[in-house]
Amino acid sequence: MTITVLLFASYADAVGRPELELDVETGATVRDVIDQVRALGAGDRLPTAPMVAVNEQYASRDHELREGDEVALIPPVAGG
Amino acid sequence: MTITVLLFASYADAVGRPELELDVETGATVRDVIDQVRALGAGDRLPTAPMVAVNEQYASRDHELREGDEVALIPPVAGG
Amino acid sequence: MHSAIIDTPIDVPKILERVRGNANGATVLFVGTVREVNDGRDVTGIEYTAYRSMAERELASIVEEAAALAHSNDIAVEHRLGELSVGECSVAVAAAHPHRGRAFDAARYVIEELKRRVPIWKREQYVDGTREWVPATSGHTELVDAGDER
Amino acid sequence: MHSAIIDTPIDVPKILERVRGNANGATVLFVGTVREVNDGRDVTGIEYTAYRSMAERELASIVEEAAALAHSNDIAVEHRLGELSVGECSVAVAAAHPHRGRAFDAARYVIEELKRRVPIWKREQYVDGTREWVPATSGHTELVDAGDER
Repeated sequence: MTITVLLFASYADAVGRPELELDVETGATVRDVIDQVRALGAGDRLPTAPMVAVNEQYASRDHELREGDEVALIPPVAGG
Repeated sequence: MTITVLLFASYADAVGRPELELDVETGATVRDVIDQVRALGAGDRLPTAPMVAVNEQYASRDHELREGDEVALIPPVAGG
Repeated sequence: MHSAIIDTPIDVPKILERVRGNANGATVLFVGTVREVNDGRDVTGIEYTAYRSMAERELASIVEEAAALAHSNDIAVEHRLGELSVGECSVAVAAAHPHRGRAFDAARYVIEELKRRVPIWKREQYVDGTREWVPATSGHTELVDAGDER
Repeated sequence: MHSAIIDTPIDVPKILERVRGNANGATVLFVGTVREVNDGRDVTGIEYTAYRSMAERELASIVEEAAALAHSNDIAVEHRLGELSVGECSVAVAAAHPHRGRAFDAARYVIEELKRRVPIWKREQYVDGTREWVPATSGHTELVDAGDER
């Protein structure tokens, strides 16, 4: 199934792009997406357990994904 | 010796004036001034131990007074 | 540092401007205004009076204490006296600091100590035409520290 | 209640106006501004970016939580994105309530949660022409919750 991955700030810089599509197997979790992203470009500069949001809600690494989900890897936030 | 007494807000209303001069004996304390003021007008409506300032500084009832001191009886403050 | 007891409307933007500084990342402002209802009674206005010279001295001391506490001189406070209508500003406190924790602490310290120590009194005017000192004094009640929280 | 992520300068007086009400005796405002020095480095400006749709959603949730906590709907927050110069306002929070304790609590809650949860990032521009994400990411360092206190 296809998952949209969003990258921001330093994570987008490391991977070299702000958005990508990934093919993952049915039953894949957030963890699988992180592993695939860390294999791209300088993706290994990302932490092994970044904060993640699925469809704009914070989610754990065990969160199981569905077709069309939007997975965002969230660098340490620094608003304010 | 002569002491100036300042009264404010509800205390001034109770005694009927905002300021008065009192003759007190040498060695008199804040407590003596309170007792004298409570004997005036409706002064007995004042508490027996109001907050007091001597020369613009909060003082205890045992504070010993000197000629010319300004003693203010301070109702519960309500600024803000 | 700035502290004042004034008889004219408080200029809130100016208070904020007084604590501005490029080293400060955080500014906290507290504004106290006259409420239309207090203790269930409809209020039309409040008259503030003070033991003015002592109030000025206490307010200056409080600002100095807050500055020492928060390690910042960018603290300002003004309290207004006289007749105020509902919605008008009676007090404004501003504190700025590089970091927000200190700015909050300084602003909070100033307003808490002001309410505890500064000799200012208020008399509420009610819709029914009566007036009363706040907190109300009655008979021989032992009047202790006001401690009203507004 | 009001929350917004905006691209234009924050109108602080308008934020204060949004929480005004004659039942409120206390208003607390927090303003965050760009500092000229951070971690010892001379800053000339900051670029703020966000995961905008999620940031809007999180900010709205935070304001609702603060309203429930403080029993007041008079809470407003705006965060600005884009390039800001030193001294410019990046965030403003206002909270009003009949009593000051709740107003302070609500304003503090909003800014603390915003800094903890809202997906906004900043890149500082330094006097020497370099730029860096804050906090700086380096090598394989495990990046945990920012928790920087400004």
